[in-house]
Amino acid sequence: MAQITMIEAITMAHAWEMEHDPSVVLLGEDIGINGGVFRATVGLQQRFGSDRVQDTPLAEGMIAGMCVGMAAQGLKPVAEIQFMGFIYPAIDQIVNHMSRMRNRTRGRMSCPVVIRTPHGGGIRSPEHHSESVEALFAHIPGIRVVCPSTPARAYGLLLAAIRDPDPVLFLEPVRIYRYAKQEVANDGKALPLDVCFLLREGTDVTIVTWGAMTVDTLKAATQLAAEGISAEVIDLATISPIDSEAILDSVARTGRLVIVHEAARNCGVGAEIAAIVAEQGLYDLQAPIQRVTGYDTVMPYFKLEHDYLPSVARIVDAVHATFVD
Amino acid sequence: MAQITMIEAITMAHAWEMEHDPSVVLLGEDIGINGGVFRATVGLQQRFGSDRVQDTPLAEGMIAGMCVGMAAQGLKPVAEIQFMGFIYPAIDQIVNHMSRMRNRTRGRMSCPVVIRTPHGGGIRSPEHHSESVEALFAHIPGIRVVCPSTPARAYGLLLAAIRDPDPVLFLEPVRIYRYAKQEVANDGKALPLDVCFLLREGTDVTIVTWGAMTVDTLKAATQLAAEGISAEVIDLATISPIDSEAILDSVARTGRLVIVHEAARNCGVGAEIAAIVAEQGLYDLQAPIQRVTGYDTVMPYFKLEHDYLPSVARIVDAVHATFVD
Amino acid sequence: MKAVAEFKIHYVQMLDPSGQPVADLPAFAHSRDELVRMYRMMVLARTFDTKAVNLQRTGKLGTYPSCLGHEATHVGAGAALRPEDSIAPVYREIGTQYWRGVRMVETLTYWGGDERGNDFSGPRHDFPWSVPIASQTLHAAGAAMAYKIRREPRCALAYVGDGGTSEGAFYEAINLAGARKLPVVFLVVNNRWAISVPIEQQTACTTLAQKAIAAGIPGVQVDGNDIIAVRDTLEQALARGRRGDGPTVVEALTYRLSDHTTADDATRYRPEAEVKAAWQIEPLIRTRAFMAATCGWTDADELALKAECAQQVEAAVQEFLAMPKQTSDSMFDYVFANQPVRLTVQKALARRYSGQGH
Amino acid sequence: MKAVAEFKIHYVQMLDPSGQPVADLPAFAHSRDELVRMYRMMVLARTFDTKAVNLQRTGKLGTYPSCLGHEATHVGAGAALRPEDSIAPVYREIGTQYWRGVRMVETLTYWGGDERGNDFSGPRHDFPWSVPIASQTLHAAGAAMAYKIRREPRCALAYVGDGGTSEGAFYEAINLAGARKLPVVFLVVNNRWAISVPIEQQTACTTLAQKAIAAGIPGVQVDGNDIIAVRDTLEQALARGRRGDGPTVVEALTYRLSDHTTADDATRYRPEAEVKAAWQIEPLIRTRAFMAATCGWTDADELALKAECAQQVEAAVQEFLAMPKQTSDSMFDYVFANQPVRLTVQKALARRYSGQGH
Ligand SMILES: Cc1ncc(C[n+]2csc(CCOP(=O)(O)OP(=O)(O)O)c2C)c(N)n1
Ligand SMILES: Cc1ncc(C[n+]2csc(CCOP(=O)(O)OP(=O)(O)O)c2C)c(N)n1
Ligand SMILES: [Mg+2]
Ligand SMILES: [Mg+2]
Repeated sequence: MAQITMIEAITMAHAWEMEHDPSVVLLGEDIGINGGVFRATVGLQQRFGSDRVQDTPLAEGMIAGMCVGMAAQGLKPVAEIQFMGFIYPAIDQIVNHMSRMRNRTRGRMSCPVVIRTPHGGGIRSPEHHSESVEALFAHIPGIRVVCPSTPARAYGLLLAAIRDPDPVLFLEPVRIYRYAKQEVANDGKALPLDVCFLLREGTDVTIVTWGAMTVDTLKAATQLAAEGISAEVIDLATISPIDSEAILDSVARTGRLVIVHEAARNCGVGAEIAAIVAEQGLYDLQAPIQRVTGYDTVMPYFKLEHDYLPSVARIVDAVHATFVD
Repeated sequence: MAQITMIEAITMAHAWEMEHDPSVVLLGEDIGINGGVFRATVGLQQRFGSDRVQDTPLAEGMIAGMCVGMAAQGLKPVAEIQFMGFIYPAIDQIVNHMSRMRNRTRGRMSCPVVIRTPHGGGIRSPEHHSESVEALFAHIPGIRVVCPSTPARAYGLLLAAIRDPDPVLFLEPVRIYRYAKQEVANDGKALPLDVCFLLREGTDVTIVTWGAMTVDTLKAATQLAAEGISAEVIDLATISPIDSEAILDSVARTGRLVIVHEAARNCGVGAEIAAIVAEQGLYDLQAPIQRVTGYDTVMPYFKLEHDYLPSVARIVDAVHATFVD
Repeated sequence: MKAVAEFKIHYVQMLDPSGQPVADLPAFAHSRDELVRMYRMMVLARTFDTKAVNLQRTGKLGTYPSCLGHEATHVGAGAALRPEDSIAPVYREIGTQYWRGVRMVETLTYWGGDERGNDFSGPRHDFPWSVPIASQTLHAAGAAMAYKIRREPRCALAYVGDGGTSEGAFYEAINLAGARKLPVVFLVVNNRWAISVPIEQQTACTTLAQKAIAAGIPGVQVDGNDIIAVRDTLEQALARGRRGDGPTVVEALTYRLSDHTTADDATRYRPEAEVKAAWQIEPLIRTRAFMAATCGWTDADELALKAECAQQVEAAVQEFLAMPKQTSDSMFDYVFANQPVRLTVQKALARRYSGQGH
Repeated sequence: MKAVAEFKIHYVQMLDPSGQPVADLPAFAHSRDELVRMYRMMVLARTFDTKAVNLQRTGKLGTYPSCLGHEATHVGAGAALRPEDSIAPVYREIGTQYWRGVRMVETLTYWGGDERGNDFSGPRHDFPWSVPIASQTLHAAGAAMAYKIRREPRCALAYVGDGGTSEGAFYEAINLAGARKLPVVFLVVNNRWAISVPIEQQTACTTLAQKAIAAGIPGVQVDGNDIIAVRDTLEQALARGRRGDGPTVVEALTYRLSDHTTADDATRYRPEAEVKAAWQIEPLIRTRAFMAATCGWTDADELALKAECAQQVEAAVQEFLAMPKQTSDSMFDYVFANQPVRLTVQKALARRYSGQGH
């Protein structure tokens, strides 16, 4: 088994599923001969033909609307939105149709669609290219929101997303597309949706995070360990619906909760996690919850993006704060 | 002073401001001779002409994008989106331009725009006509989200919204458009944005809510009072940015927090309020926070909408629950 | 200056408003059976429509959008389609749907505020009603893409109103359909009004068929009150799609004789004279006149047909009124195929409070 | 079948690729001063562009979208505009912007990852760069609406790429502009590629100018490598707008000689021969040849101009490199005019951690 990056794992998952399920069709801007601007679909058009790996005209609302129609007629579309900042024109189709076709028709029609899109900042991109607005979609009933944090999880979760009978928004953290290589077996085994992954066991504080922020969070946990603070790190993985049980269990053991995400704080997914614990785990809390998040500002253009993104120092300080009060 | 409904107060505020500020221009679908499907702009085209009260072609993204262009060139557009379920095509312009024009240009250009839209369900409307997705916009930096709960507050807050130098999403709770009449002075006085309104003082529990749910919440508070539970009821009014101080102060006094909103629970605005208190007011809490919200389902078509909307009984039970634990 | 591209938009009419043929008629127009089938469906749609408006007035239905005046366009489309084709309707197209097997009780269920009305017993592959204007045009294009990829000789048909042609989604759909030569037909139902906004305010175009030019595909205008012309034009467009020759925009010129919906009052914005004039050219009169002239349709036939339609509608109404309401569980059971724990918990909660709201 | 509407799309060219006039030339083409002004700006844009690409390669800039090959279209537009008009650019239009007063250091600041680059010292009423494709077409239409309401004789100019014409926003903008007769011109810069997608995959249209027909407005195609034709065509279209005669779509046929941006590698998807052929018809060669033939432009003139441009670009680069970075406060200070407490608190927090990220 070769060591591969997350982006390679994503290509591999696509290829596996296309090989085994002829109803899987890829569509998106520049995903064909160019293989996608991040090369997630490289080689797939050559291998599966231009019916099954389609470059589309430049229109995200169109891509989402086509997915609805294709899925309702028996295909499994996997669409790429080139950057999350360009998903907004697709929201109408996602909210008003894709996520509620099953409900609206009492199960007569459904939309087994995956929408993949790069997530987050940190790679010196142009304006509008560093968005992390998972909260918008987490608020929408009827669609799952998933975000992997390693090559292996990207492979397994993407397979699960494609096989799921309902729509999944699959967020790919650009900062770690090529961050750390990992051995990933190309065995077609999906990972479960709707559950968290425990990245590191700990006893003193629970830190919940996802996507690229897992890297900084794990670094913070290492630093904290050196000080004698044992942090449990949970990768949310499926951002919606949230695996509350896993989080509540962990907080019941540690008594402290820190949530880390790069999206803006206000009404971010961190708020939901905090609310769940304030409702169902309040008596377990030995200290106020801490959120370490992006600020309630526009994601700055890249010169200042690292002033915006939660740093290891901020995470460590937030954990410290749970021991001060 | 005549007793007027909320919808009449909205018409009155428009007329006052158009009279006093020639840069105010109204646009939307059917707002002209028809006066809007809810009659919010009735008589205004006759009075101010069809340059200043414009029926647009049917395209919400176009409406929002036009607002950006008009506002950046010195007008103050006030747009109506006919129902909140049709705001989705406008999100791209709202997020990528309207809410960040000031920031992107370091203050060179700005977007003093008001987008008004009916909010919520409960009036036997067709599919997609009963949405309450304020959380999507509360997560977006650079735009205020406001929702009045009485005719007087609708008048004062709409004036404030139009005068604000930045974009405001103004949500109009359809269930109480014509619910209770009130004397409203047509004096051009705006109410402050960014602050809550105290609807009822109380000592035992704080209930935070907004829009049409204030009615059911106040009913619940009356029932609770009869049992000897004194509920403080706060109308959030400006949903984003949230007036945390007022909420934290109240919880510091009452020790209990219940949040009521009709939007879906997951990543709703209630989560943010709960999170703020779990961070900054944890030690004031004598019981777990309770959220009484719409379910994480598609807003049902109208036969079941009252099974979806939080009822007085649910609110009362949630308050009770804060005394059980 | 050299001309690098030229375009023409043609207009098709076969029966004039009085029922006189004004062109060579297609074969089906010479068949009494076919004519009766089509006319019967137009009368049924109108009978149903009148009843539905009344049911709304008495509180049995919610907001209802009448199809009054659109019968030739909708039924003509129904007759042109094959069962294996699919449609993506907006909210008035019962004339097509009943032809294809949707039951009247389903229409009532839907406008009665109940999602089961979208669970057509008729063509299971037809899309449900689509309230968000123009969004359905992309679904039809997506369906066409599925047929094309699977090499099935099927065609999708999307409906869109004159107002709907202002939405970006419509152009995105026709452009994509053109670029990929998809088997799809876009039927622009130009009834001159989008609620209170007349077509002249919606666009500077003199025809809506010419919007097709922006997609590099054929556009044709047809008299939408002339069921012979509608059916014939659509049969050709659908056949073109099934053959793999690509999409077509068909603009049907008709008129919304009713209010926009039962929640609307068109007298606020629409001149009475215009409506009166539109009644002169409505679709049923001319079809009946043509049938009387060419295949002996009598007043007795007419009376019998109306009675039969009234009876069918009444049966559907009774079935509708007898239907038990969905339980609160139904809110939860179709959100996902695999229900997350969170929803299971909420479902139990909802049961506890069900019926207590109002 | 009767034709109810007919349309033609014309093509305008004034200089052929070798610089030979192929039509009657407008007055400005007989003025040496005007020609030198335009040519100088094209050379400046190209000089800047080369430098910017190099700065990106050495890490001083982020992703940079080259304007190589678009100079005639962009500078022609700049020359056609009046200062009080406004533009809504995409991301390559420095040829217009420098003409209008934007400074090169601002372009560098922008692509260097700093919002101050959108705070043009030039025309304060011009829109900033707009990365979300086609969204800016609506801003220009909105600006035009403002001018129309205030009865100002100004015209807005929106740029959009060939790829951009597939986005619904573009059609919504042209349709609205037509319906309200707005003073706006839509300049479709057809450089044949949208990243890796060629125009043939984007649409079935043979011209993009014909998209105008869907809005009921005039559309015209122009040789976008011919600055005389571009300027003349746009001058007429802008004058039409200012006069109150409504909008125009102008399609400029040009070619993206560079990669899409510095993050792209066009050799992955684009035949070398096509690029080679495009170099034969690029805009600077023909302008220089025409000037040499008609107004004595010499090699010495050329050398002097290039030296001057290089020096100006170098000065801008030095100014850019010397600019102090924004502080973390700048993230907060422009979100709202009236800063909410929440942001004031976060601003203090951000100061504490500023510079610690990476
Ligand atoms: C996206 C969207 N915006 C607004 C509405 C509200 N609305 C419902 S019908 C309608 C007018 C539609 O006009 P047209 O497309 O001509 O269809 P018609 O009703 O005439 O059949 C409007 C504005 C909607 N349903 N969807
Ligand atoms: C809404 C949106 N979708 C996708 C992108 C990513 N993107 C940037 S440029 C581009 C191609 C644009 O092509 P075209 O409009 O022809 O302009 P050109 O780059 O050729 O000047 C794409 C897909 C974007 N910026 N905005
Ligand atoms: Mg209409
Ligand atoms: Mg291009």
